[in-house]
Amino acid sequence: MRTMFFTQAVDDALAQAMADDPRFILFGEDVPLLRRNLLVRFGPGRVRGTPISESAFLGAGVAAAMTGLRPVVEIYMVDFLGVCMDALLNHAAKVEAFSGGKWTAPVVVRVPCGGGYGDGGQHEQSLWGWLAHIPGLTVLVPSTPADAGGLMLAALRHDGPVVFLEHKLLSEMWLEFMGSGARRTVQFDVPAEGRKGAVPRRWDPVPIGKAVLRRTGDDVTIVSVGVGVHRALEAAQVLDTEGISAGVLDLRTVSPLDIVAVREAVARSGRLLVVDEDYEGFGLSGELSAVVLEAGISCKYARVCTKTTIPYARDREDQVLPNCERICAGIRRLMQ
Amino acid sequence: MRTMFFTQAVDDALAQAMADDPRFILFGEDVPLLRRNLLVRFGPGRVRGTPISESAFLGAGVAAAMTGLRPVVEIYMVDFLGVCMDALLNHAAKVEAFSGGKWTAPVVVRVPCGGGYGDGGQHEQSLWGWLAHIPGLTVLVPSTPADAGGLMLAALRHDGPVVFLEHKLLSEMWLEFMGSGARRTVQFDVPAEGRKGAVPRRWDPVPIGKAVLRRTGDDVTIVSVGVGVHRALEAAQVLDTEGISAGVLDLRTVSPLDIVAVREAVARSGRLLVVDEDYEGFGLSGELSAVVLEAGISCKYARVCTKTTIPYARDREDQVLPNCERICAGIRRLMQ
Amino acid sequence: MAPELLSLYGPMLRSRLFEEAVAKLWNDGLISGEMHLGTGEEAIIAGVVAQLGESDAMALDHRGTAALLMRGVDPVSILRELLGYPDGLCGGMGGHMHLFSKEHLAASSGIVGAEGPAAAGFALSAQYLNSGAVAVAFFGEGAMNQGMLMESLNLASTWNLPALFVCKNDGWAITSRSEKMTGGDLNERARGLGVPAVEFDGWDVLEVWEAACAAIERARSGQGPTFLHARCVHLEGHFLGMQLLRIVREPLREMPEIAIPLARSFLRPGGAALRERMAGLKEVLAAVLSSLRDPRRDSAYDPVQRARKTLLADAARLQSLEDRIEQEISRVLKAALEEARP
Amino acid sequence: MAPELLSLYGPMLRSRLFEEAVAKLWNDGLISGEMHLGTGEEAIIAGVVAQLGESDAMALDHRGTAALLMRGVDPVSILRELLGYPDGLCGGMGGHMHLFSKEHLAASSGIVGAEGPAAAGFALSAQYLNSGAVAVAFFGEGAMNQGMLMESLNLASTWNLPALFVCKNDGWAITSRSEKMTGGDLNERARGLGVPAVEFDGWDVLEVWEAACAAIERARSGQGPTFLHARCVHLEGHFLGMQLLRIVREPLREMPEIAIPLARSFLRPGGAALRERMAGLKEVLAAVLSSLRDPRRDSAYDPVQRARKTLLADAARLQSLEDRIEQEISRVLKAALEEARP
Ligand SMILES: Cc1ncc(C[n+]2csc(CCOP(=O)(O)OP(=O)(O)O)c2C)c(N)n1
Ligand SMILES: Cc1ncc(C[n+]2csc(CCOP(=O)(O)OP(=O)(O)O)c2C)c(N)n1
Ligand SMILES: [Mg+2]
Ligand SMILES: [Mg+2]
Repeated sequence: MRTMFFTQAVDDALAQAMADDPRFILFGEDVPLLRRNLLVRFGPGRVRGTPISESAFLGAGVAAAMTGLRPVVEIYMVDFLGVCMDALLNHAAKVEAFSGGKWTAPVVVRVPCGGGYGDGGQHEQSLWGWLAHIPGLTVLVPSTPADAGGLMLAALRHDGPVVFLEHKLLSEMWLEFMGSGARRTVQFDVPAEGRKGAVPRRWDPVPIGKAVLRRTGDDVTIVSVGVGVHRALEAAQVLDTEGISAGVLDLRTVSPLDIVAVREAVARSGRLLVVDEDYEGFGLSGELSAVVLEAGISCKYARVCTKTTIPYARDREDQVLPNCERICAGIRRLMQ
Repeated sequence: MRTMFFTQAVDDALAQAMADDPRFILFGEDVPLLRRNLLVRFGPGRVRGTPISESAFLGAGVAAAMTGLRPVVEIYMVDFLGVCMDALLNHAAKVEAFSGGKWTAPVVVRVPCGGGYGDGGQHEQSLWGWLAHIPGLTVLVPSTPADAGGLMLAALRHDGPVVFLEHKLLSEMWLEFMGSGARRTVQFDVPAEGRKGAVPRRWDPVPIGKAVLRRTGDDVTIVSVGVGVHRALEAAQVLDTEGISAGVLDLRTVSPLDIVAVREAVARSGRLLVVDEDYEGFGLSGELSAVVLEAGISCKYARVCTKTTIPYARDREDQVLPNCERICAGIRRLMQ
Repeated sequence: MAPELLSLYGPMLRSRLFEEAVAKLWNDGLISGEMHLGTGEEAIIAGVVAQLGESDAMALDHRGTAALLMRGVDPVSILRELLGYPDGLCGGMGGHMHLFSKEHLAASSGIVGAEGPAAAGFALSAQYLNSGAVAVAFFGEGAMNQGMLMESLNLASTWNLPALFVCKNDGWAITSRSEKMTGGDLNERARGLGVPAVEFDGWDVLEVWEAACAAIERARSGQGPTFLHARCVHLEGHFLGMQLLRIVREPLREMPEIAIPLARSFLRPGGAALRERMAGLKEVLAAVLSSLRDPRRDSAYDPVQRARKTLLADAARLQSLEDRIEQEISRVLKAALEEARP
Repeated sequence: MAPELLSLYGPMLRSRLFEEAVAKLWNDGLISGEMHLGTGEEAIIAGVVAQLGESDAMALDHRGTAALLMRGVDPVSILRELLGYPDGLCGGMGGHMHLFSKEHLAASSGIVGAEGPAAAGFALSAQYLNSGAVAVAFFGEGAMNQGMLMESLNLASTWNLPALFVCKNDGWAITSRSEKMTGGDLNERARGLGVPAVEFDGWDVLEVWEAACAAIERARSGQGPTFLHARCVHLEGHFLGMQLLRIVREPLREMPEIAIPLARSFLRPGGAALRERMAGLKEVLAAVLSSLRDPRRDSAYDPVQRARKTLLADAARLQSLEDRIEQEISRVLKAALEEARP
């Protein structure tokens, strides 16, 4: 078993796929420098820099995917998808339907997301639930290096558009780039298991749409993705000392949801707490409650999400993003 | 009492506000011709055409709203927001938070939405739940001429960004423009009460965030917006003959939700059916279930929404968009 | 070397007759939604598409029918798509503004400007897969104000992509005169994005052919993208049923419906001073008048009529071609309508 | 008539010292997130902002501090914002990239290119409310490839808005050389969007002042927008802690961390032929080398040093100004840090 950092694992899986199949190419702003290790192995034809023109190059990625390439398009932050959503909303997600199922756009959009390092509200959004609203998009949010690499491989093999979200707090690379800037004077609440972990010697795809139970527990099921999974595990440990047994389900894929796993877990525990770093309203947390209710499962329900624009001030940011205390408080209320 | 068509009512309320307050200005593509009746009354300084540059002019609307104007920005269709979401996601919705509450952007984005007339999947989306996911945006979806005018007036007076969605199937103007093109040879399933109705002599604002109960009923609560409300009313009438008593709650505002009204109605009936023309996953229908569950109300739940990209073929479109039969079938299942 | 005019006239006429059939079906209510015809721009499409081969790709706008036809897509399957039949080109899922043919590497979009990124992506595939192929984007002059299209010109330039950006300039974007909405000169704009620009008459198919030939040659030989700027006139206005054109064509029927509310609003108390109101009225009238003055019915700008005039020199050959095409289109129409909807 | 150099030097020095204090606080870990300084572009900001008045508005990018300071925003409240205190400029809600002052009509955005639409909107208010005011957008040359900025130039041109589009061209967009990513010439691009362009040295504050003066005059008198294209050098690179600059400054410490994985990847089986790999390596090295060769430490390009050289002629006056500013900044720093976090 090797161990790897989060982004290192993604790049490693990507490199494996690129070595196996010349159709994979990579582009985005600053990609030549940011993915320099891939550049010097696969050459400038396959690892390209772009102008700051997200609409053009993301749209180009979609079209290139329709004509024989398998592009991985990098966007600097998920927040910036605002300038180029058309390519996902009206093109990537709809080609297959529009063509009567005859044409697909197997493009992977690789994009950092998430907060916890003080970059402010226009640079720390999660938006996975927002993306998942659009039929036709697959949305992946890994929480460990092993899943990150495995899901990247799955994304690369998937026959349709995939948004692959890399949480900056888990990413050794992005956290240095945007958070610490090589300072030793700042510290962030980085989940150790998310940042670095064991990975397989050779990558196999982690199946899309399959959740994984990170912790079993009888009293309540915490469902989450990304950093939220680690916050949930932390909370579960705290609650353990209070005699509350909390299970933690890591969705890994936001769309399509692993409905079966969610229903099974909640049916058993009778309590569902969603931890979602994305905005609370009209997103993942609501969808999970619907999925449970639709199955006729009755449960107690609460959610710990981001309700507002994320504040810049670190202390207030830590209150607005889901944290261990808020999760514990939510569960204690559910237990009453 | 006067009667008016849907878009006529919106324009009338807008004209009233413009006559009262010179800060209201209007712009968008083709607005001089499309709003010619406002143009000849308020002049070309206040009713302006724009290039096909949504990012620039929507963003300009946000900024103009920060500096003393009250712009109404028209976007041709909600689908096209894909090219300019940044202005809403990262600017309009966040100015107030970013400025520490000191600065707001009272811009009204007026935009047609919805399907049912065969324009295809890139031109008939609803997306209100998608917009509502973003904290800081107010999202209005009127279903009658009276509400349309009253909510437009409320939007104009609101001290923050508002997306005002005009369903094309209810709009005499858009339906002619994009649907029939003055043909007498086509027919659409247009809800009569939505298309034309009584309106007050002088407009008063309809409060933002207040739902209205369109029909009382004991067995099940149907919650919807826009055309869905009329489909629900139609279904309720059908079910009446089967001895099922269905209430219909018209949200009118998608964000902020009238949580109290939803909970009250569902607590009483014990059954919630959401009719949502927007996409099913990660949207309004999920949020409503969460709102109910959070209050500890247990209920039976189902939803009739748009699950996929909207097909072009009229008959298949009518199956994919929520219709009377699907609603009836959903409720019958809930009653078992 | 340019081909014989007749060989370009054929596809243009075929497209014209096909679209006239579409217009009829639309008017009869058999086709739903909006309908943007390409009548009047056939020379631009023909002059370019005639030079495309198997691995060349096309990014089409809301007027994609002519290009698909000329590229060889089965006309019956297009018609059945427009009719919404499950065996249509896209299984009835796409419709008029969302026509796709994977086989022909042709993709449409109803989002103005989206042809830019699409063509860039197609061209990237061509470049990377080293196929010697080109990608063509067709769009209107109004689309040149859409950021993603401008970005795409720049991207094509910096990546040196084998792409043609074909701007069909009819001067209108729905009801707006594009010159009022466009700063500077589009050719200069393209050059300022690193793409050489050529402007020419889009109603003269041979002129189009020449310009496209040079651009395609440039692209195939690795010299990068070209901006082809072709003037044209859309004979049917923006889309079928367009009010501005209805007014022009049936003023007596259409004017009152518009004029009465307009006059009422003009006279309504509250609002601007008379001067401002007059300026507003002038703007509305100007749009109607410039529709009236539009050279739409001047056959000099009709690429089909124009080519035909020259071809009349050999009337017999022309006749036989026209007969053949007319027969084909009526067969197509019959085939599309005849078999009952499956 | 241009002002005395000393009166422009003051704000530049003040901004420089302020940002150096910010850099220190950032390095000490008291400021979170990314930190983009404006050191090196002070002359561009000063030359423009010195001419702005009460109703003029500014749309700022990710380097907005200098403009806010020079426009008169309280430096303590900016610092306390960066420190995340509830009594900071934005109550601690905005932070470095999202600084807003309603009072000064100044709004920032971390979205590259968003200054364009913002300035257009501000200018629209000015035009409509007939205030004779102008709106200024500050942005980098990399932003000129963002569609919404290009759209905004066109919008400003067609609406004849009183706007200045100030492009601070440092040649870099994070790690990318902008010339490689930009087709054509930016001045031609602006003109192709209907906006006249003026290019000049952004390290010479009097040159900036002159260019801005003419543009502001144009705007205030209803003649529309101008594109001001100013060359500059960012002394601290893209942002603090930037790896490329670290390599340049501490090659012995930084190189191994980069070189070892790079070499390993270069040698790894599977992948491109050697030629391609070499080309990739060359690209990485070129970026490092052009950072090395970057004229960052040449004081000729440092607007503060440059102005100072001239001002040394009257050393006594200079000294007294510098003393005063230094004292102010240290007072500001103390005030910002001293009162305990409320
Ligand atoms: C992004 C976007 N904005 C607006 C529209 C609505 N719209 C459809 S066609 C059109 C006019 C296009 O004008 P032009 O590019 O000149 O093409 P033409 O119709 O003249 O051929 C507009 C504004 C759209 N489809 N997409
Ligand atoms: C839409 C968008 N894309 C990408 C980024 C990431 N980003 C931040 S600054 C920057 C470079 C900007 O370069 P330039 O405009 O030249 O300004 P400079 O930093 O050189 O002053 C990039 C790519 C962003 N903030 N927004
Ligand atoms: Mg046009
Ligand atoms: Mg730069």
